[in-house]
Amino acid sequence: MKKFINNIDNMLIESLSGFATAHADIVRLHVEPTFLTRTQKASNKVAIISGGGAGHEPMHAGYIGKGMLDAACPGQVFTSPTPDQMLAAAVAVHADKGVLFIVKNYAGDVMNFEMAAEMLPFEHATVLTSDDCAVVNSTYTTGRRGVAGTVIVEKCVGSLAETGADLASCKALGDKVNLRTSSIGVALTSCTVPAAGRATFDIADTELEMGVGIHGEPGRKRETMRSADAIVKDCVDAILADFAHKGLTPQQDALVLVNGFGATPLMELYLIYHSAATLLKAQGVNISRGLVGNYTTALDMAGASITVCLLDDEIKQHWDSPVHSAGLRWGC
Amino acid sequence: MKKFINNIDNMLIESLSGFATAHADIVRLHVEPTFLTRTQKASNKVAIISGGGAGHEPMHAGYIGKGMLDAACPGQVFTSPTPDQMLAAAVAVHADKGVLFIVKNYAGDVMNFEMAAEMLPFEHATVLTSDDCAVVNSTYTTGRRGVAGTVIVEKCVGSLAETGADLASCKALGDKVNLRTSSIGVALTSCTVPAAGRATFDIADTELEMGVGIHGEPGRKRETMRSADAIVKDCVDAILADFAHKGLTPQQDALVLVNGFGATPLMELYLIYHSAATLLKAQGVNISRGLVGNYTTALDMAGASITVCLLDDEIKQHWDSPVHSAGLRWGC
Amino acid sequence: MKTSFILSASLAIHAAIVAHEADIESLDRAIGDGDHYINMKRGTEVIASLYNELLPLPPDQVLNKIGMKLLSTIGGASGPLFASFFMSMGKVAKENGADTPLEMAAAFAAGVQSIMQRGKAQAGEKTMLDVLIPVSTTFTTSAAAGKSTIEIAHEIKQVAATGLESTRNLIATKGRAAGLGERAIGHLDAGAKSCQVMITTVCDLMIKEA
Amino acid sequence: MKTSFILSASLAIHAAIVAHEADIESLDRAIGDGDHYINMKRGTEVIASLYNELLPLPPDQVLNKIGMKLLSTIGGASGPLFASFFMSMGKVAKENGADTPLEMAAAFAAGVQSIMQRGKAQAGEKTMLDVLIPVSTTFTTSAAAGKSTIEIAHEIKQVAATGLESTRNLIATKGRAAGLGERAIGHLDAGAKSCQVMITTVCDLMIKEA
Ligand SMILES: Nc1ncnc2c1ncn2[C@@H]1O[C@H](COP(=O)(O)OP(=O)(O)O)[C@@H](O)[C@H]1O
Ligand SMILES: Nc1ncnc2c1ncn2[C@@H]1O[C@H](COP(=O)(O)OP(=O)(O)O)[C@@H](O)[C@H]1O
Ligand SMILES: [Mg+2]
Ligand SMILES: [Mg+2]
Ligand SMILES: [Mg+2]
Ligand SMILES: [Mg+2]
Repeated sequence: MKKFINNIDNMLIESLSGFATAHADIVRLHVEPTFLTRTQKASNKVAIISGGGAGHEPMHAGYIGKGMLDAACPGQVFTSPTPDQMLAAAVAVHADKGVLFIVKNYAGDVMNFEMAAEMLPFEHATVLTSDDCAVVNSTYTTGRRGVAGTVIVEKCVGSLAETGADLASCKALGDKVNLRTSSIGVALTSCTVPAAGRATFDIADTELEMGVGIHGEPGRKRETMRSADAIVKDCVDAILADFAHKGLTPQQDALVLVNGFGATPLMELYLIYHSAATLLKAQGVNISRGLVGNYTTALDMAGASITVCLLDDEIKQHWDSPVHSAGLRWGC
Repeated sequence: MKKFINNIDNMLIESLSGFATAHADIVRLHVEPTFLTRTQKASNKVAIISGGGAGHEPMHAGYIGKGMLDAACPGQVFTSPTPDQMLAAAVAVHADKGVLFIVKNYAGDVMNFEMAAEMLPFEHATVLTSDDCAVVNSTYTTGRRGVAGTVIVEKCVGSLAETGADLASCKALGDKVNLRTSSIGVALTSCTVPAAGRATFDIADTELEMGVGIHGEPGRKRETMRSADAIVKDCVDAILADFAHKGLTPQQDALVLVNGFGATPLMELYLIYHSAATLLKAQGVNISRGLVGNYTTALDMAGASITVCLLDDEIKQHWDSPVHSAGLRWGC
Repeated sequence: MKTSFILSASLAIHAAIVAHEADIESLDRAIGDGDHYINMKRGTEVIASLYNELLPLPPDQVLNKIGMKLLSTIGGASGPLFASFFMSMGKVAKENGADTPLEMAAAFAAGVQSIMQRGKAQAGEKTMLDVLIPVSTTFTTSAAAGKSTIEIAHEIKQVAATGLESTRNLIATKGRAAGLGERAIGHLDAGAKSCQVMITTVCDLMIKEA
Repeated sequence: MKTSFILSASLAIHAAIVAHEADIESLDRAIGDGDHYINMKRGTEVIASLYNELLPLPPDQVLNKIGMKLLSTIGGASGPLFASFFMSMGKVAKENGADTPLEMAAAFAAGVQSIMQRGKAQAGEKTMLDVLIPVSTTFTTSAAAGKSTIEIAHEIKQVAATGLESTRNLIATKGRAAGLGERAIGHLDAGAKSCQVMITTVCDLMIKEA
């Protein structure tokens, strides 16, 4: 393992300190317990709080700021944060209209946010994101994983909250965006969890992991490496099948997000976007919004995910509205 | 080699097509010869054109847009573009106030832009960027390399050009920013040029390449891998020595850019920023601006560069001014 | 169950987890995300460090404080689960005491119950519960049968090992491995492994001290 | 020098470059950026493809068109340099012809001159010029001495090989390798290698056809 670190125990806090210094105009870092908030506390709005294990940068701290999150709670690498962080964050940013947790659907994140919610002295609700269509849903499983689509949920809910909308409306929009969003990821290499010091999985030069999770969890299937178009076609087919399964017709306006896992160059991500856009257009999907880059990473994994979000006027409005965070910025 | 590609010959154009589709509101792609321009041609300003080999994404096409470049000419991976591209780009964006080429100082880029300039039917000037302090300057060599500091030059010159400033002033600001900017890079792994199909250099798990170039050129010295703080200290010392060599005192306002080479996670880049900011502050440098991310990459190389730009009021004004490109956006 | 026993158990557990780093770590890497060992190490280390602070407290308060501390230390899926376990155990210990084998079995059962509630999980879902549930059952029935702590400890070690082994051929329906379907088969569950390690450690301590 | 000779030379050169992929590629990887072989392949391939288009044209126009095409095809440092070489050669060929060995040597010398101007470089800077300059000198003197094309071709092959070898122990002061200082020592220069390969190929063709 070769990384820019001093020692594994301080890695997270040193990185967060650098983040807070570099973006002092947007975010403030709090410690014991660890959480980040906007530099300027917002007033009279639903407080939007997210969090999750570290290693997905810029998610979530990178999405704190006007038009998006009020606070974020980073856990250890790939490990859910703890309820005390979520409580402290909620107390710090609560602004008289309740607290909305946006939580990626993993047992750990769900249970920790759940316990925080149970102790929360404010009105609260939770949006669980579960856009990963690689994991086939079933009543027997804990359900689908929340991946890069979470960025779209956080952007849209954050925008609605700025308008002073109430908790129920923010929760409803979050659930709607999540329902209309489907993602799937492909890994070409494993990531390396610093504390583990070795690759999470072994993969040959001739293989890829289809449906991989953003923690390097094995995916649907170990497959043979092939051309970008062939890989992307399988991803797009999986996403379209998922929409069909959800009873949603993809022949409408859509946002396409090609997300890098951390070690894949922009040149390849744009190539994937080209391939995906071509295939989706051929299927009658009208791509009116696009986003390409590293937005939900898995440490140093080489690979990418494709996310399609079916837009309606409300989602369009809240995606396009101004946002000023370290990871997403436009309109201001 | 494991990459998202279909075939090596189409890689660049497929990627550029994806880029142009994803950012259709900002850029337009032209072919035969290949170059990119703003979607909206600007009028009555100096036309700012840059270019260079591909593989440094988002540089340069990612910096096309209001407040920055008017056009960019991408070459093959790590290979300077050719004069016909530069001529066509100049003809497309020239807006009655002359053309300014911003060129990273490499023999190939210099000679190709030079030949284009000789054929140019308009008033023109060229800013050569040479911020890399890893290559010690000497009258015997072709001089220092242009690396990540080029982003700062393009941002500031682009901003000044929007004000209607004349060619001489734009060239003067570009030269000033370049003079006041110093960078050095470190590689933990090699990059892999797709057409070559194998790593440009071999490097052990116990080694790093200090002073590496953005094409995977060997740097100052092959050194042993060590802690982030130890690596960053050597980089900061090299930068401060360079300012001393240039007769510039670093005890003033500065912009610090921590740039990832493509495969290094944000978590590590922010950790490097934390380490660099701490060391620089201790030296009396007043860091009033910061930028952290992948802005001048070397394909899939793991590593990062640190850039310090000494600010004055003019540079501050043009760094802070609104910019709307795919790679840098604020204030609009 | 005395405070001194709980605390020496916590030290022994930390040592045992560290001693099993390789297996625990590789199991979560194989069908999880590779952090279970680090989470367990972080958690047990912090509890061990509370030794002097907890020594003066009664057992129920010690169990409760251990649960609260684990809740804010471990994170992940195992954090809230182990936290709930100890907090519920403490609650029952406070109400009914935890001195006789029967009382201890009842407190343990309450802990396991709280894990099932928090995790919305049953036996057979390839989780730590495949160790905890059978252990709890044995504990209760043998205690009811009036067996000695030593006998019970020996039985439980056996049951924990069998429970762990039972996770090998299960498809996971809870936790990260739930995404894997068939691919989870053949691997033991990491949380089940750490539970078996911890339970075995406590049993050995009981046998030694009895 | 007939058009037909230039064009069969261009085909032979393309084949020769491809045949030397491994050495050319590895040299630029060692002390450059690894793209020189790809650049040369791209350039020589395009020229080879112009065969029929150029066949009807006089030699000077063919040389000029080759130069222009290389300029818009190769890129990098070698592109403008080889382009200048052929364009200047074409210019001189047009003015003074390029039929006798002396005329050919003069055209070749003009080409090398233009590379030195464009690259602001001399001999001894660890570039292609360390092959081109001695070759040009030999070409001129031997032609002046009235030697036959065959004799000259044999001499030139030798000089090109020596020139290439001379780059091994030089510190580079031009091109990418200029950043390396001492570290460039021990490696041949990639551009010098491709020039040696191309010159050798043309010489063999001269010998064969004479
Ligand atoms: N719903 C659940 N019920 C019971 N145990 C669970 C549940 N989800 C996960 N676990 C246990 O937690 C273990 C994983 O813990 P850990 O790796 O620390 O957290 P994470 O899965 O968040 O990385 C699994 O091996 C499993 O035994
Ligand atoms: N200033 C120069 N004068 C003469 N030859 C040069 C000069 N700079 C570079 N070269 C030659 O160009 C070769 C490199 O060409 P190439 O790899 O195609 O371009 P780049 O260096 O831009 O990647 C070097 O090996 C050297 O022989
Ligand atoms: Mg985890
Ligand atoms: Mg090159
Ligand atoms: Mg885990
Ligand atoms: Mg080269």
